[in-house]
Amino acid sequence: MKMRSTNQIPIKQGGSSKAIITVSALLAASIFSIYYLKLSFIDMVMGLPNFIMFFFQKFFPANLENIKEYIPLVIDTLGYAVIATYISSIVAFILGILISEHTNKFKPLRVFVRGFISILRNIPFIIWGALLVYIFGIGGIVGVIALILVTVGFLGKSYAESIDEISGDKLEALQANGASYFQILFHGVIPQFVPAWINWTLFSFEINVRASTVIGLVGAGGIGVLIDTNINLFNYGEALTIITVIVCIILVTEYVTNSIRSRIA
Amino acid sequence: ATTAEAESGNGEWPESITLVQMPDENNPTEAATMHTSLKEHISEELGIEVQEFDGGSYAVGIEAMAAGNLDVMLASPMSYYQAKQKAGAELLVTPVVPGGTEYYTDFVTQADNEDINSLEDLKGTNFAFVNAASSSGYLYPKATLVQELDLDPDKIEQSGYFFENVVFSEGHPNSLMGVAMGDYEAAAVAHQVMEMMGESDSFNPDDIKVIGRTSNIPDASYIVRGDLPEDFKKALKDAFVSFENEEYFEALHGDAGTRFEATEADYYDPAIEMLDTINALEDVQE
Amino acid sequence: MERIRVTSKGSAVKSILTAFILVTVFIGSIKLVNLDVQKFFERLENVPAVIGRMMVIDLSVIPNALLACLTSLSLAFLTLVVSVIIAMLLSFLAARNITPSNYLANFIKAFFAVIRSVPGLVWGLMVIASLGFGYTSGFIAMLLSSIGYLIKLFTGSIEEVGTDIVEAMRSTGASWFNIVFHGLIPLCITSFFGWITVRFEGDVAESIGLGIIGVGGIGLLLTKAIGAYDYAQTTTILIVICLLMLVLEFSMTKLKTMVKYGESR
Amino acid sequence: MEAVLSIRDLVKVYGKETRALNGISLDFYPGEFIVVIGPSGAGKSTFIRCINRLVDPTEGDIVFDNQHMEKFSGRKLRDQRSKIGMIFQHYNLVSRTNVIKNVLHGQLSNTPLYKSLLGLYSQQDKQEAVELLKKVGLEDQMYKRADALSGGQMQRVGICRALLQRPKILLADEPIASLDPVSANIVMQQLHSISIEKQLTCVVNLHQVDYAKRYASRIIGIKKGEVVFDGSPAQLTDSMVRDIYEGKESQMTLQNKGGAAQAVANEDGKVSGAEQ
Amino acid sequence: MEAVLSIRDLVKVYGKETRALNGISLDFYPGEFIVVIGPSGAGKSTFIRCINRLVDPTEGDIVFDNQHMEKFSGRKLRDQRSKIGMIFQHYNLVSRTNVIKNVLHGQLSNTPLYKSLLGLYSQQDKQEAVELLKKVGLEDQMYKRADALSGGQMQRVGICRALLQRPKILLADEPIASLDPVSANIVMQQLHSISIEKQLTCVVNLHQVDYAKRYASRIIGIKKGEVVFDGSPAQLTDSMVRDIYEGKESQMTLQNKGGAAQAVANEDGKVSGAEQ
Ligand SMILES: Nc1ncnc2c1ncn2[C@@H]1O[C@H](COP(=O)(O)OP(=O)(O)OP(=O)(O)O)[C@@H](O)[C@H]1O
Ligand SMILES: Nc1ncnc2c1ncn2[C@@H]1O[C@H](COP(=O)(O)OP(=O)(O)OP(=O)(O)O)[C@@H](O)[C@H]1O
Ligand SMILES: [Mg+2]
Ligand SMILES: [Mg+2]
Repeated sequence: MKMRSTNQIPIKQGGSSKAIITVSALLAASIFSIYYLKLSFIDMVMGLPNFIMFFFQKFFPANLENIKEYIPLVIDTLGYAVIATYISSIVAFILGILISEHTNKFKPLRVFVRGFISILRNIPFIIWGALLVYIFGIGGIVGVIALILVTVGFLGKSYAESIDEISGDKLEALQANGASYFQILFHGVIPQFVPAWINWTLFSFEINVRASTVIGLVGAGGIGVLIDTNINLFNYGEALTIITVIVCIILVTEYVTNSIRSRIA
Repeated sequence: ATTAEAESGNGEWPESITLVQMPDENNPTEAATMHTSLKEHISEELGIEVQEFDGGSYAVGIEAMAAGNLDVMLASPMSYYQAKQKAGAELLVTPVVPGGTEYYTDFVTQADNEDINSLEDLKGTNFAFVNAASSSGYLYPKATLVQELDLDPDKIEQSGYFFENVVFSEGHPNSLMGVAMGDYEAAAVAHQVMEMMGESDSFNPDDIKVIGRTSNIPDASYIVRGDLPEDFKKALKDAFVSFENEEYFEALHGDAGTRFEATEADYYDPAIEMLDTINALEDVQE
Repeated sequence: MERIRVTSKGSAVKSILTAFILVTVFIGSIKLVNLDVQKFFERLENVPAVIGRMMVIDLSVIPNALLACLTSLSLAFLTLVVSVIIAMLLSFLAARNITPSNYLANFIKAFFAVIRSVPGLVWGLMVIASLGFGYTSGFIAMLLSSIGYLIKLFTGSIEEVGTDIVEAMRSTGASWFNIVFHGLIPLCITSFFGWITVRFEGDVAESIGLGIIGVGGIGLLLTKAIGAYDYAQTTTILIVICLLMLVLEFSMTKLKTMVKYGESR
Repeated sequence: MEAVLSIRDLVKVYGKETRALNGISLDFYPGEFIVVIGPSGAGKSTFIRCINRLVDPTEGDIVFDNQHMEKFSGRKLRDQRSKIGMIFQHYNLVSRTNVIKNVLHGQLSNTPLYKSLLGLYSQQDKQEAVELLKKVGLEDQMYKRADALSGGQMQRVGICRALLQRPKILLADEPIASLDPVSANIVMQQLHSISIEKQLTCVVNLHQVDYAKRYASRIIGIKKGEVVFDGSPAQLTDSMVRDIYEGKESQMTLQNKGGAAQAVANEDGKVSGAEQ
Repeated sequence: MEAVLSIRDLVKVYGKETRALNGISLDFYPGEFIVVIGPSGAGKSTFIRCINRLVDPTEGDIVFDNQHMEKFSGRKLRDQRSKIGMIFQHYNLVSRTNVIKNVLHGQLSNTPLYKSLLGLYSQQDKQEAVELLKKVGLEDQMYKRADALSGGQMQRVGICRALLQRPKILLADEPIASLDPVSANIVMQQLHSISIEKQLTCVVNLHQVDYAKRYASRIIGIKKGEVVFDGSPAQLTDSMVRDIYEGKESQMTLQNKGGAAQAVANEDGKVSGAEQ
């Protein structure tokens, strides 16, 4: 048989030169970075015990004295997070639809929106904070806007990714029915999108809870900013308490996310 | 501070030291290159390696000093006190500008607010401090209020005691904008921040009225880890004092005549006493 | 005439109830944090003035900015490479449809939820106290949260892709690693690309925040420009950052489409 | 009689090289029941999907209902599409939505958005949907989610959806591939009788020559993107069938040559059997 | 002869109520070619998927190769599974990977991870993969990505993947649903001849009774999760077939009753035709 003579059977065509080039480029860039930044992996390993020691020596025991005073702050934090999550999930959904190829065939708009939310993500929060304070002064509204800015950039991208994942098949059937753009959107895209939507939205809630540190920086209430203050005052025990409170909120969110997702998947 | 003790026990000089600059309103973008000249100078004088970083948080710096990872840093009176308690820090040198500089905090309100004209009038207002850990934005103005109006330092933040309500704006510019736009009736804002924001047109100085000020806050000083060998600290001090790069001082302190001068051990004492009157030092234990 | 329902019995009640709860929570939150919407609209008139003030540039800072960008980018890149490798492994352990053990999956998810919720300052403090100042510390501080984020993002994507591939490969007796490397990675790789870009931006943004713990780069430069109220420099640095990130975003999108529809080999 | 659908020189090129359709010209008349047969990869699916523009043809004219399909877009295209029902090989249901809603999707183009969102389809539509579901034996699964159905059940939902459109022409891409023979026959018969009853033109891709012969009023053979047969079932001789599928045969290994020939013979045997 | 696979009292309940399998007991012997038929929703897919534990049975024993499948997990389960080939109704290929790699996935369980990652499958495996692909006429598509193939082509890749496992038993869930008759015949014939050649037990779900009769050495009829027929093709009489699919018929609307009966009659006609 012919097979016998060709003893090499490649399992892909065109050789693997592309993969080799990619891998070596990545490797070269990594080595350059390590060299350029003078990273020391020995230091990292050596520092590990100190790192753990520091945590247990300084932060423990947690200081629960003021825990009652945190309750209104926790509620504030949750309030801001809820409002910001609602608004940004709506805004981000619209943007997400405009970014996804499946739902927006008009390329220039796609590129524009993609660039827009990329800028939202890439301008650091301190800048947004300064801008917002100069425009709106100080207070809750600024806090909410700040949170929305933090979230929309991320959420818009996440939504778009998930909408892209929803296969074109189902949309095709509705298309063939003569359904309008919005009908395809509401009857085809959205039902399929629900699990991902819940996942990302609750993740953005988590981001918003965590971001209560930054909204403090524009003068809105919330508990996160107390972590920085307490650390700067060397009250590690109290900082640990606040971190624990935030961690609990986030773990509950994570738990809710997972259980809703496994129920409706 | 375990490693530090081991190092200093036999009085040997360290092989390298780490110097950390702290955020300072007058650090321009070129500061990175400027600081390099200081670093090189010290390195030459002492014959050891000097590493120089820009820090952002006093707490991080002080913990790093306590852990022996940082040797010299720029500090305010409060952070010096904390560093002394936590890491046994000592004062080293202070940059002294020929004409003398004045750092202080203003109490401000809206220009058209007829009701508030002095510190007493602040009673019953909505007032903004910067942040509970800030010297110029909280500790000094609070001490001023306590001393001048004879208030109980532990109750100032309570609503209805003196102020109607107290908020922490988390930034001098935030406080200033909050007052300019009428979100608060009054606030304590570092004078220097006001000047800089005015120069950059960030707000209209006509919107704001100054109704009082704190006493002068001493200049920030370099502090050094206390458990280094005495002769090393001495040599380090000399190295700073002998630094005469005029470009450097012009860029950083706005006056080519500025020089580092050795800091007296009691330089910060008045300031620290003042902090003590508002019980700010209680929490800082070893 | 008999009424024909479109949804099963009780599901309408359920939807109304859900909607009601969602709206109540939203309104409750707004009441709670005292949003002054009127003030917001009044102050919108400040927008042109503030934006106008930002509209200046200072080209002299560009060389410095580019150099600092190189530093930030190499730090972000290195963090990314390491965290992508670690996060990939862990996220396959944590994804519901492929995890070897649900307990392990939940543990990983919860553990990194905790890691994500510890603020940057706390990491910075602990890392610097144990490792000292420098890029090594910056690397570690960024690595942890970067892994935390990527795991969340990756597991989301893995859980979204079809289980039929897992099924087919399982039925050949393929091991867990085989299913992951030969089945899921080729399937998920495009969405991973998307997340990697998001996280690269996140790492760059974080390296900006790391100015606090003495890590240089574009972040420090920016922080100083802001601190000095130098709008021209701030705007210029921002433009540099945004341009850089836009280039990155679009080249990654390009790469993604190449992998997705790419040459059939 | 005037053609409902008239196709001229249809060409579809995928990517740079794959010529899936290579110049197809056909006229379809009202009430015709057309079955398209051809080997795997011949371009049957592509052909059917070009008709309602799910695939954009590279060249050629498609005149449906006196209008040039290939020129439309937006609202006009949707209106045209709503007159063309389609049944998919892989059902293409919205898997997280229940059965009756999936069927009602067939009437989306005639229902304002807000009504469809609130589930306010017209009573007539709902009634018809329920009747269609009953017809295919799914009345018990009406409120189940589409992804909890077996393959065959899903396909029947897809058929109901297409019929609810009350289309002028019905396209079907291997509609009975996953059905058991009884269901398959019933579905084909329903399509057939609807086609006669309402003078509805049906274009159905099939792999089963016997079904094609049994139900079609006209059979079209496609091979390598070209029409190689167009005529009544009676005209489709055994040698014709062999011809249509021939390319495949020679693709098979030599070793299997005998087997393949045998298979085609069997096939023919079966076909003629079904003809009895 | 000893049974390769022996199933006792197999029950599968989905959710709380759907009893997909309702106590099935069967023994399969080496070299048997078993075709499972039954109406849509009868539980055929569920049955086949229980054998290699893609679906975990609710109750019952599955003894394969003298070992209790239902007790295994981890490495042991994988070893068992690697001896069971499976062909899926919807192909289940890794769409972004090329054809030959998809086929080689069949040998993953015998290839160390680092080798498979570097593409270092054994020469023998690669050779066999190429030969299998040639057999089904796909040698030209070897380096195409799986998602660029037509339905029929994909299915053939899936079959190659299963055969490359060199399994002891081969499960197939409607393997020819999307194939044209010639390919379908060739595939069935290949499965059939491999089954004889290697004494390989094949369990195939089919909807086409004629194919079942032509190829099976034994036919099993499943209805509502229970075995209602088990015997040689010759024993499967026309009335038996009607019986198996009967439930369906009565599910159809009365209006179609005549049509359905007619359909079954046709079906039988066809079957006997194929038998000739
Ligand atoms: N999206 C696509 N991109 C590239 N090539 C494609 C695409 N879809 C189909 N093809 C190719 O076009 C040709 C015709 O495919 P088509 O699906 O129309 O065949 P078919 O007759 O429906 O086959 P089957 O009976 O297997 O479904 C095939 O060679 C196929 O590989
Ligand atoms: N994942 C699932 N969850 C709930 N019910 C299911 C699930 N899979 C199948 N069923 C139900 O179990 C029954 C048997 O389904 P199965 O897929 O085994 O039928 P089948 O005989 O293969 O049908 P077909 O010929 O249409 O493929 C059906 O009533 C179906 O609705
Ligand atoms: Mg097709
Ligand atoms: Mg099935």
